[in-house]
Amino acid sequence: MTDISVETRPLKFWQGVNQALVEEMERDENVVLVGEDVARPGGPYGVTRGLLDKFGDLRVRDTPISEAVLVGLGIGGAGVGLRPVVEVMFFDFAMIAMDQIVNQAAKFRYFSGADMPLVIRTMCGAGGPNGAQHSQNFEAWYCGVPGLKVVMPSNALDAKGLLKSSIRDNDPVLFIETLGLLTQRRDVPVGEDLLIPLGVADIRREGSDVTVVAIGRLVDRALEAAERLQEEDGISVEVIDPRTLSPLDTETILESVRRTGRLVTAQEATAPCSVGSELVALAAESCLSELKAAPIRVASPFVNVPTPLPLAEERAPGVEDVMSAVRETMQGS
Amino acid sequence: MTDISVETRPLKFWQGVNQALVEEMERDENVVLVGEDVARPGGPYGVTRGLLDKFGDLRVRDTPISEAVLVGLGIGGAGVGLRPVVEVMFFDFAMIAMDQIVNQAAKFRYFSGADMPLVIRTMCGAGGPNGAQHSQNFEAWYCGVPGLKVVMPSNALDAKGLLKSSIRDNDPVLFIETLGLLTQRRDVPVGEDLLIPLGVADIRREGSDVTVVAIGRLVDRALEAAERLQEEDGISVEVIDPRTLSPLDTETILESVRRTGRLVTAQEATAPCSVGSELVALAAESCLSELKAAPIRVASPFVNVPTPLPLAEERAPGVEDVMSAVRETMQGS
Amino acid sequence: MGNQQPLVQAAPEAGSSTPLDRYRMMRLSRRFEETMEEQFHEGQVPGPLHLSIGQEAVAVGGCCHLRQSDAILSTHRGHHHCLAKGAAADRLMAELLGRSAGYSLGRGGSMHIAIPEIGLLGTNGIVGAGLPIATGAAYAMQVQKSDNVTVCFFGEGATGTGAFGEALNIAALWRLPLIFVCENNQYVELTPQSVHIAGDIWRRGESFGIPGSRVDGNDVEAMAEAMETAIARARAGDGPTMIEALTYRWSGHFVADRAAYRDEAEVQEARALDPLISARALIDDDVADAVDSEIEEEIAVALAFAQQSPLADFDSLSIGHYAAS
Amino acid sequence: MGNQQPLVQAAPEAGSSTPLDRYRMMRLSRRFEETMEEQFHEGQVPGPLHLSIGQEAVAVGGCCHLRQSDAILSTHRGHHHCLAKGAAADRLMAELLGRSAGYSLGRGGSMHIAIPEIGLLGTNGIVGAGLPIATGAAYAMQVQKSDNVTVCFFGEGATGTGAFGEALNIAALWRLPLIFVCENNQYVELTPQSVHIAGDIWRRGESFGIPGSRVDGNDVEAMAEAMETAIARARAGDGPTMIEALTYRWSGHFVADRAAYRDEAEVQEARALDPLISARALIDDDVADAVDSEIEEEIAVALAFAQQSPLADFDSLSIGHYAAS
Ligand SMILES: Cc1ncc(C[n+]2csc(CCOP(=O)(O)OP(=O)(O)O)c2C)c(N)n1
Ligand SMILES: Cc1ncc(C[n+]2csc(CCOP(=O)(O)OP(=O)(O)O)c2C)c(N)n1
Ligand SMILES: [Mg+2]
Ligand SMILES: [Mg+2]
Repeated sequence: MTDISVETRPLKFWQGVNQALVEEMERDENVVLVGEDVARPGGPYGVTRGLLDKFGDLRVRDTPISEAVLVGLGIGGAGVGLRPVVEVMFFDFAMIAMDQIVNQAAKFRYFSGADMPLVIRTMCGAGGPNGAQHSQNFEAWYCGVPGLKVVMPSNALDAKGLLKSSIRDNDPVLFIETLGLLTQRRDVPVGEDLLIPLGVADIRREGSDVTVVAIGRLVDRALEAAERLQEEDGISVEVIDPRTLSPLDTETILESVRRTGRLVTAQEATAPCSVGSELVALAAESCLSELKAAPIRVASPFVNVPTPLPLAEERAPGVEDVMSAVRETMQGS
Repeated sequence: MTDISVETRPLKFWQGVNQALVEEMERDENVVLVGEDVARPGGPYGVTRGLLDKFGDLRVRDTPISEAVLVGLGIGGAGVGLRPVVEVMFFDFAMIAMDQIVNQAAKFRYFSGADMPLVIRTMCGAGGPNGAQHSQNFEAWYCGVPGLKVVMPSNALDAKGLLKSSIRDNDPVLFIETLGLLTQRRDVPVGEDLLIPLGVADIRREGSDVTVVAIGRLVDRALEAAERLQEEDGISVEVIDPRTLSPLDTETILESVRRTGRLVTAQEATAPCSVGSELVALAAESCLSELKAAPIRVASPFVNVPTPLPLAEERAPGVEDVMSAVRETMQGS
Repeated sequence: MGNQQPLVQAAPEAGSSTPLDRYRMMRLSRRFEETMEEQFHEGQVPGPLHLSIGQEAVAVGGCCHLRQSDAILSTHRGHHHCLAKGAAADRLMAELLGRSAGYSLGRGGSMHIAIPEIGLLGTNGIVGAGLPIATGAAYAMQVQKSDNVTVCFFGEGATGTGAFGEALNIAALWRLPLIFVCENNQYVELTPQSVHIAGDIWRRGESFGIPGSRVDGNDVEAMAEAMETAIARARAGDGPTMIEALTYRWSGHFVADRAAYRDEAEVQEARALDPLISARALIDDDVADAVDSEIEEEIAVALAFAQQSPLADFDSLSIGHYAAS
Repeated sequence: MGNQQPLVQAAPEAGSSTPLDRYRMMRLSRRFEETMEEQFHEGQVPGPLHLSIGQEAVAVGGCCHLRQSDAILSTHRGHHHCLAKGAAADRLMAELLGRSAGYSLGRGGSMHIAIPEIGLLGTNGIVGAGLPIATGAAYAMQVQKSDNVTVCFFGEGATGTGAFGEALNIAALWRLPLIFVCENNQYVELTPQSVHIAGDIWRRGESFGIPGSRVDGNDVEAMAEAMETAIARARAGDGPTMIEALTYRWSGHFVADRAAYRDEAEVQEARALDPLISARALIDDDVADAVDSEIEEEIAVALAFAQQSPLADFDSLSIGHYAAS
């Protein structure tokens, strides 16, 4: 739970990202931003607007459609002293650069002992009518890669604070933004160097009956579900956002599961071999005897993302899905 | 458990693959094989030796080092009537073709309603002194992809029977061979059109105390562990090899877990978001109340694969690791 | 799905195309897209819509000498390719409107059309992804010892992808019956091509031994002629050809993009070179007028067909991931 | 790890290299690899060993005019590049022998050497993977407004990868200080280059506006001269150059490959063009003899150093995945 006693201002998620970039680029001239449409157009969704004017076209640079070289720009750049931020437009496209991410960036320190201060920003999820090749959630893939950090903010505050920390981090960070959250709002402290540490989960809501571990777009939905379950059923739900998916803050998560004895995970990705699988597996391995009910994974069904937005939204898990999973765990024993 | 009452002959894993290719290419002239070093050299590890001579250089073709186009050869080929088998030399290199596998091959039927009879063969694991970029186990990534089938044989018999079925299958199949198993031997029926159905797990050994679900290289190790546990501790271990990782035969696996009440998973991949995670999550979700002990994932530690073979072998889980996990579940409650 | 019978067969007979056929197809494509644009603004298109208005000559000239058994690969901006290769306007419309009579049951939308039975191996949401697949189709034709050919359409932006170079090399090395058609419409999403491309695209094949040329992509006859040569070369087993077709993207990157990043004068200049004008000039006015009204009728029928089809529903999402077993 | 002080600094001062320096480095590389080959056959090399014997002139000519602050990217076959850029022979040997004094604590072996403090951004197990990284290093040098340059070494096989075309385009577009050195040793793993490459590699940059040339890669002076021009061009901000260096892979793909797929006559012919012979011809015999014995001494010291270092152990596997926090 983030305790905010200073002056705050509501901020949108995309603004959080934008401010983080501006602040870090002002602070350190080695920070650069490269990507398709990031400079002149200010980002396909306007996330990077204004940066070109502030920092010039060497430090903010539009690239051709060359995803492998794009990530390579970051690796080679970091190798000779920059702290590059690379934008891969959609998470789906990161596949094209996957060797660079997994086999090159993530292993550089292991081979050389040297820093690899690289941030790869990308956009995931079925938040637009973009269809089966532009809406996927592949965060789990990267959680199995030693040497890589995986960060997935669920709100404006974390987007800003985690991105700033990621840029200052000396390891390669895959920073996953969520299309469906770009206009999400949250209060952010004003005039503060907002740094949220990587690897630390956030207990967004305290509760005693069930632990819901939600990521990305499902965090706000889980919070809403928690409110409604409190009101409607008197169920006290704890909502945890890991924020960093690798390395995972298992301590905070498992402590909560032990306390409540019940676990629901919530994500936009499909279930097989996902972050939800990992969370449930960790709980089953570590605190089986404390579990009062079978854990439940709330996830998208194992089908492609359809193009029509209403269908895509229907496919993604919602507040109701989280609520019924929680209710089910309250019944189970 | 495969019941073999016909005449059998011991076969090596690589020979199983080779025979499957020969038999299917003889049976159907639409079956072709493309890949780096598959034709003249007969495969980097000799797996495809003899095929060029039998089938000529159009149907058995060496390609340049162009992994994306390599998989594209299979997709486009299947699109106009072939049944291509594409060899991606090492599983690690499949990353370079990942868009073609995940976004193209796997989604073709969803978009078009048409068949996509494509097999992508590749070689995984730390079975040679090849180091951090040639030894990885990424099977879990592909299990989250609707439209794709993922097959991972653990022995010569399955290699042959599953590959033949994969070639005749009308969906894209990622067929994962294991470097450390190339000379594994198992008896194979002679003179029979050996077809092992996809999607069906194999109970390799029956037992009543603990279910061990092992994949790839860990299956033989689990079998050995089971024998020794029976002898040394009197523990009765059931060993299941899913063989197909997607779609997974959850029925067979969960039935066994319900019966024994104990689950150990065993794989060469690292643990986070892996097939082991999925299996434990499924068990926890579906039969928590029947679990007598916390499940345990046996997996490689979360570190890169080192180049020196002795270290790589030390990193991969062995018979002893499976044995101690089983013993631990027998103690747990 | 794609294996149902097309309901309105709009494509001319392959191989025997005349200027009239070409004008007809260009007009169909134009009116198809204008209609879709209207539908979009009425909120009836539940997906992204990348219009090829102004680029019709490339697709029509690119496909008019193809057989049904020849293959093409298209892009995210591919309605004109689909129609020119023989996709049914009504089912295509249904797909764009998210209706269950669409080629992907209304779930795929405009970037995910694949109709293998007419040789359309896919529009694509991934820039450059058609290039490897085209290589595979051409390889298969070689294995099959047919004289079919494959045409790969791609934007100038796609020449920045790795797949492009890989495909050029293999196509040349194996003398594949593959024609690379770069549809250079001057823009790559939200930036001009100068942000993306060094040097000359039409010369990209040279060092591989692939002949290349630059064609006026607004002149359907020029395009058809260049294709005729390339197709003949490919059918004869003489290997690939590279054609860069210069044209212009009249609309924004997608319908909702107002393209404020470019000069209105530039757009006006390009519009004056409307490929339909020169195509129409080759046929009698009253014949053309008749074609125009036929097309209006076809479009109206197609739209009515699409609108009558039910919207794709949630249950349909689980269809077609795996072969029925 | 890589940030420790090198123990034997074998590289000549950058920028002031003479024929003697070049011969010295080639001889070091040759003897280094011969020694590693022996060690391999004695079972002391716990990883794959891809020898560059016969190709020394490419690396030495390629690096002799570089500064420490210039960057290079190497390949799976990269001992000669590492040494020529200033890697310490003893730590490199230790790495190949799997010893903890190695650059990656003996865990990485010969395909995974990266020593950023001397500008070596990596040998690589993935063919073509150095090309994107080289592009990044060259971009960074441009951002930093230094006049440093990046040299990317790659085999002719790597020209089949997508990364190659992507890198050419960006390098030309951005006028990056990047020199592409294709080390064409005629073989790509187990097949001749004719299985892999269409047309002319040295011309691959032409259509992007990148000047290219083909150089005798067995002639270190020719190589050094071509590089001097390319480096000057890059330092002046005039952009990339492509150099195809023709040479020959004396050994099999890796030490255990007997290369039965090629003619012994061909190998003998190539060996007659031993690059060390022409390099040695430029200096006095007795000077060369003295160098040779110095190198023997250096190699002996390096080997002793490596052998004294303990084998990498299991505990070391967990080191260096993340920054110490
Ligand atoms: C691999 C990949 N990278 C980026 C994108 C985002 N994107 C979609 S269309 C487009 C521009 C394509 O330009 P061009 O190839 O010229 O085709 P045009 O849109 O002009 O028809 C981009 C960058 C994508 N779809 N795929
Ligand atoms: C992406 C990728 N594909 C395939 C391989 C397997 N492989 C290793 S070396 C090699 C041949 C490389 O040939 P070339 O580039 O000419 O370099 P050389 O070995 O001749 O030095 C291949 C195919 C690989 N390491 N990476
Ligand atoms: Mg364009
Ligand atoms: Mg070579």
